[in-house]
Amino acid sequence: MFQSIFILGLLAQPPANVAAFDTPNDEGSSITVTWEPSPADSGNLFLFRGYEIYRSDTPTGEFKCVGFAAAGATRFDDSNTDIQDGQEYFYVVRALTSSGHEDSPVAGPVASSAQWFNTQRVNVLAITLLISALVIYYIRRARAGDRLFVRKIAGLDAIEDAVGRSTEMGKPILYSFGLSYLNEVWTLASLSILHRVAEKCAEYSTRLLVPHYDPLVMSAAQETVKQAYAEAGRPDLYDERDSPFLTADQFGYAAGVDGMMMRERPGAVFWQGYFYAESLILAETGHSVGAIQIAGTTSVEQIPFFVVACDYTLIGEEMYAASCYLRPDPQMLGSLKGEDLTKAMILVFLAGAAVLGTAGVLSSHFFDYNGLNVLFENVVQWFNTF
Amino acid sequence: MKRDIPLIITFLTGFLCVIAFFIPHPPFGDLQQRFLVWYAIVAGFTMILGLDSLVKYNVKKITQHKPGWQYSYVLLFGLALVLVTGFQSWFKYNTPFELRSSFMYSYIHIIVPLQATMFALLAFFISSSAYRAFRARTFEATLLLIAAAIVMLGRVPIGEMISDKIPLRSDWLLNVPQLAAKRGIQVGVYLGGVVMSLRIILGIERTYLT
Amino acid sequence: MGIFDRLANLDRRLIFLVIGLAVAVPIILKIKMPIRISSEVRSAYETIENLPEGSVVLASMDYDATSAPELTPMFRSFLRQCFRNKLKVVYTGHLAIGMPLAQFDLDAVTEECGAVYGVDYINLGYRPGFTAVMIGIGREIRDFFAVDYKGVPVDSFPMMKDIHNYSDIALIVDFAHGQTAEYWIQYVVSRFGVKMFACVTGVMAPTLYTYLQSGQITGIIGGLQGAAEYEVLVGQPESAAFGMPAQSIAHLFILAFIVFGNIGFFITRRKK
Amino acid sequence: MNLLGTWIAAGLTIAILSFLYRDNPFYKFAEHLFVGVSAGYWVIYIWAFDVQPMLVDEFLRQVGIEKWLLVIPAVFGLMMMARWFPAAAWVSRWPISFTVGIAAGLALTAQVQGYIIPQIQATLLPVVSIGATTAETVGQSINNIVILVGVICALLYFYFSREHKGALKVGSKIGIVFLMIGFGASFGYTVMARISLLIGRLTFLLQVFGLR
Repeated sequence: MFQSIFILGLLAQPPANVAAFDTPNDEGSSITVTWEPSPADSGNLFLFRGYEIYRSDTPTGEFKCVGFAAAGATRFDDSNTDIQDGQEYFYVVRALTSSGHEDSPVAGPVASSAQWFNTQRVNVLAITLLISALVIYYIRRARAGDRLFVRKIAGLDAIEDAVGRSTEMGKPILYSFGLSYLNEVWTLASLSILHRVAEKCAEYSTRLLVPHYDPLVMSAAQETVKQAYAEAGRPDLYDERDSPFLTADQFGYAAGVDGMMMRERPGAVFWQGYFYAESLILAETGHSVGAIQIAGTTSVEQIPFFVVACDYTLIGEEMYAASCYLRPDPQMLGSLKGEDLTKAMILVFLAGAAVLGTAGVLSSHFFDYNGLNVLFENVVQWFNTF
Repeated sequence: MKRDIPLIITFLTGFLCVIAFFIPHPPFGDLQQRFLVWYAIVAGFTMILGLDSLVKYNVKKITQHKPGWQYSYVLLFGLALVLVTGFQSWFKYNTPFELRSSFMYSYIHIIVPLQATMFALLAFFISSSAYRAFRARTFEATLLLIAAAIVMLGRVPIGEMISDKIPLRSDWLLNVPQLAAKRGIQVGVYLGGVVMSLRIILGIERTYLT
Repeated sequence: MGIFDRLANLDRRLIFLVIGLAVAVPIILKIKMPIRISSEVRSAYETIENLPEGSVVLASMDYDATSAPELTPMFRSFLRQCFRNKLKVVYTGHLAIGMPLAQFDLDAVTEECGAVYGVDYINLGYRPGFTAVMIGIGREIRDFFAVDYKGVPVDSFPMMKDIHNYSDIALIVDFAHGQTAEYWIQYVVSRFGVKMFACVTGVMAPTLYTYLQSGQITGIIGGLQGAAEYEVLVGQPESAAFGMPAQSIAHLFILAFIVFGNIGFFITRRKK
Repeated sequence: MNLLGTWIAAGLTIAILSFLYRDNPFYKFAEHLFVGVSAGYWVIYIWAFDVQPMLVDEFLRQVGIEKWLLVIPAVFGLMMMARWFPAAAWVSRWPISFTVGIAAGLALTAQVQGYIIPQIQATLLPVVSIGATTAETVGQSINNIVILVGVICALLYFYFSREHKGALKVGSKIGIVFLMIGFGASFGYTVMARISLLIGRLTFLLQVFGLR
């Protein structure tokens, strides 16, 4: 033990191969410094403390410390605000050993700059463009008059039934967005469904209760209901206070909605939006008051509880499709078709990749041929996000 | 004009966030960062809307003597209590979150037990819904039942006491078929989300502007 | 109504009563059971063990009192592991209502471990609009957290000197009872390439297996069982480990109810 | 003081639990208190962690153009109140468009990069995977096949723009089988979470009554 400390003390060497370069894919004002670890960097933190990084404007000038990297690190991003794009800098990496410190040779000059494209995100760009292109193409075709089909979605046909039965029993309808915010996509899908439910309610003169968790969703929902009532020719039925804000606390909200169900005894309940753990509290209470329940959510964790406790459940994407189904205007149908085609392409791609991968595994195992394996690996690597 | 300006705002902000994702060069990153900060500020103002609605709803209940109107007093009392203690603690300790403050006292002895108990109701509800719904009525329902039973046993020590295969089966169910199903649903959901975002940015989806 | 009809249609209040007792009795009797360590908890534990001394860990508290029984033991074990390995903890959160709750555990464990505020850990408090905050920290943490939870400028604390964005953060640990774990993965792990593991409730855990298999996170500590395993790994079994027997027995009773329900269901159906 | 607090907490705990028997005045009291108190708490929180540090403090701290730029989000925030005045209600759409636009823009790329791409990558699996032993080879190959078939069939179930007939019908039926197994497994896992919460609550109550 003493001997090894002695040897390390003697051999304490600076980090080798220090390189400084402009940090790639960034907005400038950042330089990356890399090095190979000092031989003293053995993982023993009593013997080796880490690296200090020094920067200067001139190779011989005054170097000032710009950062510290822990033992074991081989990279440091110097993104201190005083770095000017275009200005040349020099770097030294200092290893802090038990006996003192050792400086590397000077690296540089190097200047930082901003990039115009983040090359690590080519795959994201490609897939985003692919989806966008398909969607826009089908929207155009739909506008041009192509008839596009949407398959039947079970829960949606039940809407009319549920509102009708509730009316017969003289009971109100309850609609909840769960814990959705207005800037989330499912909330917008839910607004479409609410519009339809509100139309039906206006038609049957049934009271519609919509308790809220988020004030912005409340505003949008109030407007939606008001508009649907107006379109159905019953603006007189609308009462803003039937869709009150309760609280922005998850279980405060659940307690409030439960109480509302126990006292108002709705005949039909719609759970459409994003739900967390309160899903089952709500759905079980809904069941105990004997309401028909139609749920729809994209929160995969909660779908099982709705499936178990409700009469109908729109599973995940079905909720988005529902908003297209209910408002079958060409643009919505077109985008749904584009989405489906993307899905089809993903499926074909997955199947193709599986064939390629299998061929790769078999050919390298039985024939020692690695070409297909390498190709498959490259395909997989293309999907790296970092 | 009433309709176009909001659509233009949505398009510009949405498109900027997409651009800033791909182009690191200034000014996009700075602009996006500024917008994100603004967004956080704007979100804060929604509390006024919420408060307004909650108070109006309960005041109406009280003045019109709707069923259960007495309880609206409890609600408004709770609201006032927290607001008063909150600002009082703020004034006294310079932050409402000083653990000795009256505000934190109400947090710990009122909000925490209420939240926790409300959540704990789930233990009962999940048992009754499992009992009611897990009937082997159809082939699919039977699958649901069996998978649930294996995982329920596999995740607790007693499962391993019965047979050391149970935790392994349960882990396999979670890691393989469960994972495949979730991934299938989620890829669909996220694709739907991407397309919906696209529709919003392009101004096709405008339900939020009704 | 025959016995089997009754078996198929038990009053739910009877079920409530039995489940209540199934949980309460083992707690009162203090029954003990052994705990098996699963691979996803072990790999989470090892992620922290493998961090070099002085690394910064960002802990995000995204739960409230409702899931405290599951997440508090994880948080306490996490803090103990970090301070034992001389790591620095930056603590923030996206759930306004839960933050002070974790503060109690933070205070208790830091006192126990002798960790110093501003040197070993810092509490940045909460900012609304979580995706904006998550992405924003990728550039400069001070754009959102110029001050800590008590309004003290963060630059006055020594440990914040070198912390600006994710390149200064070695690991993110999210304590979540909701969607935030997925947001962290999608908005931060993928975009900025930071390591992360998740401490989540039993409900959230199954979804996260997809991210574990795809390598986006390094581990999952899920539910009370996960918490108990983590407590055992860190070497201080507390509330989670002691709760497991009640858990086991309650599960058995629920299964028994399902079995009774099915027996009743089949026999009455055959009669018809 | 703490003793009082503990008994308040215990009383509220019991009041909420009484809902299991049926709706009653104790539950109604606790419910309304809960809604009011949590809304108040939320207001204080938003003020303390959002409006105060990000708007008020920043406005006082900043100088020059930076100071006055902060007026924009403040005005946007106030514009949301325009819906109280029907004639000017349309103004409230501006801040809403702003938040929706930002969220849509962020979500678009985040969902592609954060979910779709890595999850497709993780599903790029060979049907045969050769391990160290035969058992491992068989095991891994089965897992790969199950994941591939599961993902593909589950996605087929969500194919909307074509009638589910023929191969699509078979695929989506298999998809449903996977969905059901997945839901069952999730449900089973969640039972654990829910019981844990009850353990936490009952431990508290039993402590108050000195039974633990």
